[in-house]
Amino acid sequence: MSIAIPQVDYRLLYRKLRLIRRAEEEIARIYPSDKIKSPVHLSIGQEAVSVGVCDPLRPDDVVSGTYRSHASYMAKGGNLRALFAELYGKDTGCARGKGGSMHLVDMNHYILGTSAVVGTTIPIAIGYAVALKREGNGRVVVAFFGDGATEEGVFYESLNFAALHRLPVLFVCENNFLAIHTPIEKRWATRQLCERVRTYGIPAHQVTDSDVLKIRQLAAEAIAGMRTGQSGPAFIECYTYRWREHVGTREDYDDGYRSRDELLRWQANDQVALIGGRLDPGERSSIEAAVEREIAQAIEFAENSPFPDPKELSTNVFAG
Amino acid sequence: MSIAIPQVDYRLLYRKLRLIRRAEEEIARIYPSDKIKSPVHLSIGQEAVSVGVCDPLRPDDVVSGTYRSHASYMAKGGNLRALFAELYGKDTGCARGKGGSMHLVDMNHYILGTSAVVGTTIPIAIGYAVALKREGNGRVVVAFFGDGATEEGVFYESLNFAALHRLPVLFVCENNFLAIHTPIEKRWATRQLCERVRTYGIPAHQVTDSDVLKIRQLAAEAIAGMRTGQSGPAFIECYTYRWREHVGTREDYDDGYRSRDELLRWQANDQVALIGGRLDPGERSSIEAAVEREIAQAIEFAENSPFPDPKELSTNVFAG
Amino acid sequence: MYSPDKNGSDSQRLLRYVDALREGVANEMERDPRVFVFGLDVDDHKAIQGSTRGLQQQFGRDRVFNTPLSEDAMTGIAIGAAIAGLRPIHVHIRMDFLMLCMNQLVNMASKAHYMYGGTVRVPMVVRSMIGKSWGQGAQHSQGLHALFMHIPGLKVVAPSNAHDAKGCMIAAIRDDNPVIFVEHRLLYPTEAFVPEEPFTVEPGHARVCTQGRDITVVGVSNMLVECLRAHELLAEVGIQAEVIDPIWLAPLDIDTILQSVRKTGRLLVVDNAWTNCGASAEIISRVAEQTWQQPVQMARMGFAPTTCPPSPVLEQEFYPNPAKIAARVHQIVQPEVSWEPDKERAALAYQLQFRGPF
Amino acid sequence: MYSPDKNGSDSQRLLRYVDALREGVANEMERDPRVFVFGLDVDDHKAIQGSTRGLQQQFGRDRVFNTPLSEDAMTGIAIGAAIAGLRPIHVHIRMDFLMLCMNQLVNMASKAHYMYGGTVRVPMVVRSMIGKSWGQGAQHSQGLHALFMHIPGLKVVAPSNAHDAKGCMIAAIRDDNPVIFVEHRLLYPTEAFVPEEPFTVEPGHARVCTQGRDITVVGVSNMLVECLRAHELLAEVGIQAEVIDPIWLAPLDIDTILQSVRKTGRLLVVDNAWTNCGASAEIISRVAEQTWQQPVQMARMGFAPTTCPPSPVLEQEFYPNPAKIAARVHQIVQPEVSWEPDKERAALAYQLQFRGPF
Ligand SMILES: Cc1ncc(C[n+]2csc(CCOP(=O)(O)OP(=O)(O)O)c2C)c(N)n1
Ligand SMILES: Cc1ncc(C[n+]2csc(CCOP(=O)(O)OP(=O)(O)O)c2C)c(N)n1
Ligand SMILES: [Mg+2]
Ligand SMILES: [Mg+2]
Repeated sequence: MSIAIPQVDYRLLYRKLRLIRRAEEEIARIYPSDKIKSPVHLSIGQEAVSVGVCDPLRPDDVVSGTYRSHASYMAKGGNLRALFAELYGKDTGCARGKGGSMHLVDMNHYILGTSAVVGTTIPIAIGYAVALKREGNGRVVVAFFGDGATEEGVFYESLNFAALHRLPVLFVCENNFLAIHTPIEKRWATRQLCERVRTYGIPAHQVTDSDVLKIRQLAAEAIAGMRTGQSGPAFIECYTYRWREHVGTREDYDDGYRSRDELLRWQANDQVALIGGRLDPGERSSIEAAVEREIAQAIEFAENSPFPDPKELSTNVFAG
Repeated sequence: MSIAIPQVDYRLLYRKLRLIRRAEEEIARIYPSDKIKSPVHLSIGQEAVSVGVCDPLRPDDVVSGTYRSHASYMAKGGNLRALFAELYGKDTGCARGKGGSMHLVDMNHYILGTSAVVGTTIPIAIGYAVALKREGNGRVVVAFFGDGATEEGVFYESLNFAALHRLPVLFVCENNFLAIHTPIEKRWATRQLCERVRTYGIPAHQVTDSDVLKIRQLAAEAIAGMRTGQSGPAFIECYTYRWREHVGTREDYDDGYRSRDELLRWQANDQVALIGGRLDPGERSSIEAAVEREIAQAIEFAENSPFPDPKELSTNVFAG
Repeated sequence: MYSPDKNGSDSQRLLRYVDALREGVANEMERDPRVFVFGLDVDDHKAIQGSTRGLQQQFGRDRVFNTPLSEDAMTGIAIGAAIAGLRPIHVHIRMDFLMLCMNQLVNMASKAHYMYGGTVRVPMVVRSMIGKSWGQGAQHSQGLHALFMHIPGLKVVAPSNAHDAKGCMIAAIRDDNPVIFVEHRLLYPTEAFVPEEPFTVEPGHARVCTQGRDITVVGVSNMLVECLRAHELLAEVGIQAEVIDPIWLAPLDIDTILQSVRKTGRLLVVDNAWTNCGASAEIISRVAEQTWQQPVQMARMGFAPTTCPPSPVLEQEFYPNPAKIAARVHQIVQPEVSWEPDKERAALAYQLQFRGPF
Repeated sequence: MYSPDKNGSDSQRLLRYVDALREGVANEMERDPRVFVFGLDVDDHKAIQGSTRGLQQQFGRDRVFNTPLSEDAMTGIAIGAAIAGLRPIHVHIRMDFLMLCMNQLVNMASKAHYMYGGTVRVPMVVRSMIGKSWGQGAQHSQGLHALFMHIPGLKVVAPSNAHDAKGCMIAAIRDDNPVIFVEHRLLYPTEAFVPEEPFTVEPGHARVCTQGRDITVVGVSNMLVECLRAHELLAEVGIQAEVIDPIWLAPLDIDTILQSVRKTGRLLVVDNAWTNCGASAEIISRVAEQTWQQPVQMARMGFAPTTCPPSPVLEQEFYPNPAKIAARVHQIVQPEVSWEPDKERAALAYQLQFRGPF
């Protein structure tokens, strides 16, 4: 079966890559002011994964992420003002100041709420897919998670169930070789993650160079199969690299657990720059200007928004 | 490296197979009297797995099992009187009447306490192996569990850790294709369990005909490697068949979830009978007589033992 | 037989608790296509002691299905399905197994509506059964409802009779929040009058089961039944116990209990669980906070503070029972007179003992 | 700075809580080769905020090691190692993550000694930190000690100062039972006088921190510090609060609290957790059961009955603090006078706010 994958629109791709990069750089800029009282986990350097995977998604497809989810939130088209307002703890935030950076959500754009407990959102994504399969409209769910999450037992329980029920789920492992500061060698008995996933009957691919176009292509193919109901879940492992510290905004290469050389190797392959380089300079700078405007407006919105009324403490404990 | 595996002693093998079979038949005989007030999960039909695996063990090796563990308890040489007394809820029971059939234990014979919560004992076995590795005396741990247990996430967490630390653990999955009454097809996305285990760097073997000699040979080889510290964990999946109902003592072929034909196929391959058939009839009947005596004495012991003093309710809540 | 509503509508008939559970679910599944049932063993021939019997035949395999042994992921799946607009009922044959899903229940289900700023709802029911007797022992006997009562965002209900089993089940399914539904195995065969049509027993309303002036006795889940039996033993010696069934443990209707305690001046809470940080502690505390100007004698009974032992001798010691409850009440109400219920009458008052195998 | 034992031995010096934890572990690791430490991030350069700093260098990789993200299995591994005779300390950087290990803790660790008839012991320590402030929010802030207090067979300790951090840690390591060790992130930098030599703060002994005749105030973990600050605000208006630190929550020393309550006639329990079925409910209940003949006014404070919100405005509402505690005490002791602590003085009494990133 040959699957028609839509042509790449480099402008769109660049716009998203650039938006994520710049928005997080702005977060890092604001952070020392203590206006953002929320532990942020930046994806600077990892943007290609979210952007590549989300590019082929329909607006009504669903994504699910982790506490490191500014990127997938923006890649899926989440409301930027509401993102910044949430970081500021404002009433206009995407979770009305009750979530914070680790609990982003935007149900209007089918961005499932994220969690600070590693691995926890994976089965929730599967549960959403149960509903989508029943609905039968070709919608799919993408579950993003880190290499660390694959060590939690719930990951395997989820793979088994998704495969057993042939659910429309694309599993995306962002393998940055680190869980906080602990290298993968101390955590994984082997590197055979894709092989393992295949034993569930789930096709699995690996992208080791973070190439956003490859990621996009693999995601698009997997998703196209699911839309028709022809294929069940699929899996992509994307090697990537976190440029900043685990939580917070510093470059922590002096902390001793990794080398700046490694960073330089990954930076030489920076997908934001590479995709930007494919555009003609005029187009590129107008995209960049638009991105700056959008971010500036979002920050302004966050700054000017009110804090929640203290009474809001007790609302939303129960629904209905 | 060629590993010297001791010669098979068919008398010993038969003695254990027969002991387990007959002890459980006796439990089934007594059960309707309501003297055994404890939910029993019989291994009748599955004896070959415990016996084959435990045969090459040293007395100071460790086994860990499930709520269906009469067989591994006896195969490892657990105290038979204490087993029956425990089923009777007596003070002389292996857990002094505080465990019951699902929580057998005999630390004198290095039989770890079993659990009624599926999968729960697997990491505990690994933890024991952490201590043995440090001790460095070549002792090993065998972890028995059912096919259902491999669906619990903790199983994968345990495999990863055991492989990462090259712990002396032999994992033994007794695959009887059933979890209570639910067939494996409703629970496993694929049958590639051994393939999956191998992705952790753990050698994995499958025995599909329940042949006790094959099981013994594979176990002996795996254990020999661990004793020398040369090899890490290993895995064996043994197909087997539960002849009686999940819990209780009935033959439940009229309940509709499985066919008696299946039973008959497995009975044609009954390892107790087959190994018994290898002995000369005189030897065989003297073993059988000895087994009957031992069981009769254990039952008499249980019958005549006192119940715990009611005050025992409050002892052993805390140690020390 | 305790039947809270025997004078209700014409459509009432005697129904067993287990069938009332099933009927409540079936009613809602008919009404609302979003409701589905899943969990280990829901579709086998034992059908969770019969409580899911026939549902798969009636509603199909998409709406009633078995699962792998993966309680943690299955709970997440229920949450995800609920967020997507379905209304899952996740069934556990033992409450003890909920310990495998605590992360999803405590860190996600209870918090999702709040921490996502009200943008999602998690309407799900977690059915779980407490086992008892016949040597089920340490891991098949725990009443762990207090762990869930501790967590804001979860509702907890523990119906004590067939009528409430149905009414609470329907209320739980219709609720837009996660509800931990606590069933007791020994209640399954008990009968009560139950309306045929769907109805709800709503959160936040306790029930005064018997009127009495001497002491307020609150019984949780199966212990309500034991308290009612104790009430009869006590009535014979002239002590009038006002027995209250809280029904919903979260939200808890403390007002009904308070009103009774203000009248009786005495309170005994009997729980089907440990007392330390238990439902009984919560009830006593709330009453103590409100009634300090009036002397109220208060006491708790529950599981012994030990692991549950299987040996019948020890098991007998482990649990409260009607004789022990009656003796305790008597001691509180008439401390000067020493009394124990007649052994034979007490034995009659006992719940029919479960006889294995199960 | 609150230092319970400033007049102790010569070897005492001011030590931070975090260093006292580390020192207690190091002392025991030196003394007893069976003790080992493992858990996520114990050997990285942040070293669990410094509390495991240097241990790997000192004791080697066999005795101090990082793990995969597999809390459930790692807890089982701790249990297995303990049964085999080792003495594991399993470290969790957040108490919230214990929800992933509930099955092992509740169904195995707490029960093993009992359900195996006393033939095994499970000497293990589970270290877990409660987070607070600076938007840590729903899943990085929970004080879940009550869930463990509910379960027989578990010990639970929540030291409020550096002295007890060390003494309780050593007692916990030497204990032959599973101990849930509750630390509060905001206590880490606080200092107290701590002996250099090993010593224990044994289970079952509460401490009266300040003498007072007007009210008994029990503060759990970090809330003890807040209560002491409230005590100072109250002293200025002539109210003498007797502040008690329970230290060990299970087993709980209710006698010390009771003795104080009998004197003061009033009790406020302030917990670093939700109140519903919480430690505060347990303390109030036990007191209520014992003091009914004497009118005792009792109240609880704790987390608001909501999920913890990150927005600073809401977070402020969520937690008890010295001003709120003082106001509440005043209201109980002198209900006729309306009083609130001076805003500036109250602000000074506040604990230094944590400033991120962390
Ligand atoms: C269940 C759980 N255990 C531990 C933690 C602490 N923790 C936070 S992030 C993290 C590392 C996760 O690594 P990975 O999944 O690879 O994601 P990354 O941060 O690299 O994106 C850990 C251990 C947690 N949040 N949840
Ligand atoms: C965690 C958990 N979930 C569910 C159950 C209920 N249960 C008891 S035995 C069993 C089946 C286990 O099957 P398997 O592991 O294959 O062992 P078998 O009984 O076939 O020996 C189930 C689901 C349980 N005891 N523990
Ligand atoms: Mg990572
Ligand atoms: Mg099986």
